[in-house]
Amino acid sequence: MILAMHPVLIGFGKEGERMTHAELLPRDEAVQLIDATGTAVADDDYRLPDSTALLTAYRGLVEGRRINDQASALVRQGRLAVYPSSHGQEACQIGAALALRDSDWLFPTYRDSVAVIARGVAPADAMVLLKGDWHSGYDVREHRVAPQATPLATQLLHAVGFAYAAKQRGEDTVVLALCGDGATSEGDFHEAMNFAAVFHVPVVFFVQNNEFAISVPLSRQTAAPSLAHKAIGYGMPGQRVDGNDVAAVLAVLGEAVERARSGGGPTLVEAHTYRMQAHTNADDDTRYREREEVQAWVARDPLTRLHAHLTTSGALTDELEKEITAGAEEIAAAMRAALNTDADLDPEDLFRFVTTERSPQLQEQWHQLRDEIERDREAQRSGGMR
Amino acid sequence: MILAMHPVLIGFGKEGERMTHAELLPRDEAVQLIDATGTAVADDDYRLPDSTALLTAYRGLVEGRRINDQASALVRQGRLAVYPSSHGQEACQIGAALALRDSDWLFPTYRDSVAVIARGVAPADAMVLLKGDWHSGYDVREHRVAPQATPLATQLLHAVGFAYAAKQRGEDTVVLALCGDGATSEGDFHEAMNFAAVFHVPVVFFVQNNEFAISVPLSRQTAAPSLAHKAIGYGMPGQRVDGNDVAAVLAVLGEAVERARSGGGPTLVEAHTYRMQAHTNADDDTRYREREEVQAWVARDPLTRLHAHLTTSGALTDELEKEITAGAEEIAAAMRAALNTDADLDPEDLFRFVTTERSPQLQEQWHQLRDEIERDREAQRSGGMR
Amino acid sequence: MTITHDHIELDAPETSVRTLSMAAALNLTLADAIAEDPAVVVFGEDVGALGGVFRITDGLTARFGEDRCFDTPLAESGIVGTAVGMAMNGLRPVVELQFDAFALPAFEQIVSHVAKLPNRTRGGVRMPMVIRIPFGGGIGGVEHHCDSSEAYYAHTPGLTIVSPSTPQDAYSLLRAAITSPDPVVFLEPKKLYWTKGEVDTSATVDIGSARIARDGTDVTLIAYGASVALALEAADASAAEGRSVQVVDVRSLTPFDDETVTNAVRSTGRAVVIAEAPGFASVASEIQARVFERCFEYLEAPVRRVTGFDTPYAPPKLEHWYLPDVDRILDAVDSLHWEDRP
Amino acid sequence: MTITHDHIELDAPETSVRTLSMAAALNLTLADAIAEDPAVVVFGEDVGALGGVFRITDGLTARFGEDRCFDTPLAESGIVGTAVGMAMNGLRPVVELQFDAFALPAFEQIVSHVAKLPNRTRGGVRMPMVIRIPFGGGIGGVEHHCDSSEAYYAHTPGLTIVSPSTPQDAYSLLRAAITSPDPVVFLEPKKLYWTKGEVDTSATVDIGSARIARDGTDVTLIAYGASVALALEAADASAAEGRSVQVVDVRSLTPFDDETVTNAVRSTGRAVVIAEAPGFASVASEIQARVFERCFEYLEAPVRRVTGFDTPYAPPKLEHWYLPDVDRILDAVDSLHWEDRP
Ligand SMILES: Cc1ncc(C[n+]2csc(CCOP(=O)(O)OP(=O)(O)O)c2C)c(N)n1
Ligand SMILES: Cc1ncc(C[n+]2csc(CCOP(=O)(O)OP(=O)(O)O)c2C)c(N)n1
Ligand SMILES: [Mg+2]
Ligand SMILES: [Mg+2]
Repeated sequence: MILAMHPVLIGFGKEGERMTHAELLPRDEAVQLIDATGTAVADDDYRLPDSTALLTAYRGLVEGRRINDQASALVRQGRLAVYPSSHGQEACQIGAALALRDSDWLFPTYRDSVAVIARGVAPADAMVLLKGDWHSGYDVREHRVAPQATPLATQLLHAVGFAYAAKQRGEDTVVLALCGDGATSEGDFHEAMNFAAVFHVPVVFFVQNNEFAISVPLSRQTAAPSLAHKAIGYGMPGQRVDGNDVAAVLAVLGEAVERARSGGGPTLVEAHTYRMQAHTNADDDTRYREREEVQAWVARDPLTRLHAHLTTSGALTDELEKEITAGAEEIAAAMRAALNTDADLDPEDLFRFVTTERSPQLQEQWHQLRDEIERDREAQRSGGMR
Repeated sequence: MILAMHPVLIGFGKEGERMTHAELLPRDEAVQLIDATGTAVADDDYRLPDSTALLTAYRGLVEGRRINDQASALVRQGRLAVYPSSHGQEACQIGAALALRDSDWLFPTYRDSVAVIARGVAPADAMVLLKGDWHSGYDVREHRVAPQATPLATQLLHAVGFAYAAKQRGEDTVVLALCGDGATSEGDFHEAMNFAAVFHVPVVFFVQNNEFAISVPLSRQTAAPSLAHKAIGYGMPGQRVDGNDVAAVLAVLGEAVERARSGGGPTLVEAHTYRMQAHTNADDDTRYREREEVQAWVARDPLTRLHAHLTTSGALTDELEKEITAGAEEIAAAMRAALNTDADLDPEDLFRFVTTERSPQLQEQWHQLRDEIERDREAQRSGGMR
Repeated sequence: MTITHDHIELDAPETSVRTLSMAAALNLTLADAIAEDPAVVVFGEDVGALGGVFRITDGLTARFGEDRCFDTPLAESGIVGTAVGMAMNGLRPVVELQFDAFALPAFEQIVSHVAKLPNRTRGGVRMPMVIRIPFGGGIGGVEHHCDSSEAYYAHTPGLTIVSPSTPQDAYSLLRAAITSPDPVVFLEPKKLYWTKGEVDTSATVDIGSARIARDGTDVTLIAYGASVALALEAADASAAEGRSVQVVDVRSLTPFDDETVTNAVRSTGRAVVIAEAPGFASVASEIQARVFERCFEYLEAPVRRVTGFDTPYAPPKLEHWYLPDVDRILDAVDSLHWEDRP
Repeated sequence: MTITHDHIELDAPETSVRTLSMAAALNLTLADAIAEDPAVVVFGEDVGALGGVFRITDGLTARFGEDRCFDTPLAESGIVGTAVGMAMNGLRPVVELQFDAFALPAFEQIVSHVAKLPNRTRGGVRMPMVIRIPFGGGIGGVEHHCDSSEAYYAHTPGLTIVSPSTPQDAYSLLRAAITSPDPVVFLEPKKLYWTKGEVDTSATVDIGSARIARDGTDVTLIAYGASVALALEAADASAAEGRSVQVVDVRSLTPFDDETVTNAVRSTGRAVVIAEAPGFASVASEIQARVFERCFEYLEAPVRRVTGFDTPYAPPKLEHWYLPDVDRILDAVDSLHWEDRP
């Protein structure tokens, strides 16, 4: 999963060193390495990832899109309770996963299932929350992926504390923390950025600015020139990237991750992208945005542009394309199979994990429930009422 | 109390207009109009207030210093429970009060008693909290001064909401919200700055950076180039000012207040100053800072420098100086007299203001207490025990 | 962003009684309050164009403009904190916090200011403010979307806490909450949003008054919010078994209507308190303790409670085990020493 | 900022029993825990050079270095939120929040994560973390410095809440809290910080166990934290009046030791619960309700409670009216139907 990348490292950010304004402020325009037509864009600071890396990313995008669309279908079929799709944001999702080493950690939100799966979590495990079987369904330590966070921005602080502990032990772990544009308005965003900068911990904050927080547009979240302009207020570098250009995401995140790894402290990266679907299936986005606005973003789709780029360069052959599509179909089929089976849920689980030892109060409550269940069963067996 | 000021207004900040980086970022050095020796410093953007204004400010500084020192003495005499002194920060206190019109509002903290008194609140009323008689002791509407806030940064949001309501009614009220350097780390600081900028309300945030939050030095609060650099992350202008130079404070706050009044939205102003005494009398600052550091700031005292400036310019005569000192002594004497009297406190007050109508629960509890009190009195009268 | 004091074109006068869902009743209340009092402002996350995730503010921005109903940045402490400032300056903010768990970032503002500013200023500053929170479970929501946090608020002096269980009370209680000079936490039982009932917009209800939702002589069920519907179901089921079950809808958690509740329990001698929240140090335990103290001589049996477990709220597929249900209530009723009965 | 795993030079081995104030006992516990377990980190506001506003962390940074005890930026959600991440990654954070009211900004992190992460992850992520809060009043503190907010935490499933009333328990309970794999809210009764007592550092105490602080046969006083001292005073005064008063120190609010409390009350047949916090929906009302339910057949009189009023905490000059005191406890005891006694 690790890309051979050659991020352009700038020699700043060592602990105690002051960076200049130019180093802390983001560019006026987001970094873009492949434009919407698939053409490479020259850049002074960031290098285009090589074609092997781009092909890996392309596979990720195709799988990610398939996962998104499969999950949305499963919601319609009643197999998932809810799905916040990252359709349109796959370049951010895959870029985030690929920017990290296996030993690094990801702190995702509810919208980041694709990134979670790209880190190696089985799709069905990633969907446990959304299916309603439990609050989280994967082994966070096996995959080094924190549980997907629902309360906005709270996970950013966890990421900072996690990185602090890693740094204290002298490990070279980097922590990538995800959040949305809306979440940047929360107090916890501020506190996390500040703690990260003051303690100079190896964290990269990656904001997927998809223009909306449910129905609320970015203009109601901030009056700043960009979200990345917040970085200087904490003394960390901020950067903006075209979030639908996976090459640029990889390059910018890659640089930030390497800086963090080499002791250069935290970075704030803002990706400009767009939420192509409603917030979740429960949402109705026709209430708050024009179809034309959504349509306009189709032309900037992260898959199309990379497809064009790789086809033109000859790196992506028909054969490879077919193989990738088939792989994605396999993932989707496995998801369907897994989610069409009802898990065998144990009510005692409600009491099992609250604390390490079960308190007498909880044991008493469980016994009460167990008795109820047994009486129910009895009643059902004997055909009685209650 | 209103100074005739001629702030240098820059033509930006209208609602919906984007400001440039140069406009949003603070200067690299704090604005200073009178240096530590009392010499005027030329400035391209900010004009030195005229001598009438400076004399008014000087009177304020002398009174403020006297109030601070009198209050500290009253703590030692056991007449006040606690006093967080603004000794050394009087230029900020007086600058804040004088930058406002009578109809404007001030949202102060526990450390801002001098600013509160400079707004017209009677010293004894301002001390009710610190004396322990009640949680706040003045009529907030009469003086347009919110209760002094203890939970850090929370009052900044109140200021924003207050300004929002004023703006909505088409009033030209400006709200000046005070906080310390430590408070900028709180989530509420962030949310207040952001709401203010998004709703473009007439608020000026005035951070007195006195280098410490109790024992914690600024370097542990932030890694930013300055606290004023946070402003750009919200899309509002930030400025830095020498907080021991009341002329500069008046000029910079004056500009920000006028911008707010004329529809130009919020500003963040950071004053560089120093807390000359311990956090409160209950604190022991020898545990966390060197005496030399404190001593070094004596040379930058806000009173000495303005005194030197006004004496040199001839504006401050011996006679006037005497009159000002006598006035300050009068205030101190009145404070002593007021605080040496014990207020007649009514235990029923505990129940009077919780809600507009007293609930049956509270009435029952009050009757219980009333009965206790009556039995106590009875017992005392009859010399019995309980 | 200036309030238009001109007359707002209201829809043609409507009859004052109609059948509405609780959600529609709440929407109507907000519209009526905005139309009537220029000081009322409704704001929060997604309450504008979207009309709120539960559509309670549907159409308000379109009808009354951005000045009267608007979206804020995504920050709950910011929402409540600015509401405090607005309330200090003549407005009557009615804010929506999207779910119980997402009200928590505002907890400091609520406890340290909303609840205490009037007391701090000896009544000089009042806090006429309503904090609306869709609360409770039973809708298959994922973690953080189904909590019942009334105990946090009810334990905080200075706050008024109400929760309706019928469309009528939704209308009348919310009107009363908006008119109140004190800060009110208004808990909307999500599970009942779509239940319908008659709403008389001219009917008023006093905050602080409980309601006898059903008469009965053998045992008193005490509930609020979504649990009232459950208690009524249990009462029906119990009637089938020959027991006459009284149901009290607490309605106002603070102030609490001791008189109605005490009289009810004294009349039956037996009581069960029902609530979804975890039971420990809860409103249910408070009611249980109060009833015990006030009805000690009248009780035939210990007062029981049926509450959520002292565990985090269950995931959707397990919530039917977590939530109080009719059987659990009937079990509690069965345990009330019926054999000792004269 | 790397942990030094070298052996730390400890002071010469000290005798295991000595007389200490509660503050000194807490300081000793922290030092012992840091010395023993390299995963323990102490942080918060002013805990470094200053040693905390109550000096509980005095000398720790000097002795163990910045890696083990350090100041953070001034942000309570930040403190608790980063502690969550540290606990996920092998550390045992012991954080100090300066006063009850200043713990409130961290409430979302505490309720939505500290309390729930282990459950969320089916035990995959544990939260070995202690949140220390100096709590309660009686020290003449101004507003926001004297609250008792245990109910907020006790109502939250997943948290363990303990509060010592003696230097010995301060030491032993804090040791147990730091060793616990679960998150513990450790409430330090400010009023008792300077009371002295013997501390045996080898003595252990189980979280979840109450303590009979005084034997007695006529009535049981149930208290925790600073109220235990008050209950003991009341018991003395009552003894002078010829009543034998038992005192139970709850010590562990959750889990709650029903067995000890129930047995105690059953043995006397009368009980009064004492706590400083406002009574409504409080830990006191919980205890009252539990005792009522479990001791119904044994009770000679209704269980009473003596708590703070349902008002914001009083200003310093009025706090003597607000706080439970010996007279108020004796009044409650007097009200327990003594005339009915056989
Ligand atoms: C603290 C908190 N408040 C409110 C919510 C409800 N909520 C869930 S997602 C969402 C919008 C988030 O927007 P953004 O951060 O931009 O992320 P996106 O959904 O666009 O990926 C809201 C308001 C929440 N989960 N947590
Ligand atoms: C939310 C909150 N947390 C902690 C405290 C305790 N406290 C009171 S003052 C203070 C330091 C504040 O420093 P700063 O903001 O720099 O203001 P200064 O006292 O220097 O004027 C602290 C930690 C508080 N009052 N509120
Ligand atoms: Mg978004
Ligand atoms: Mg300071």
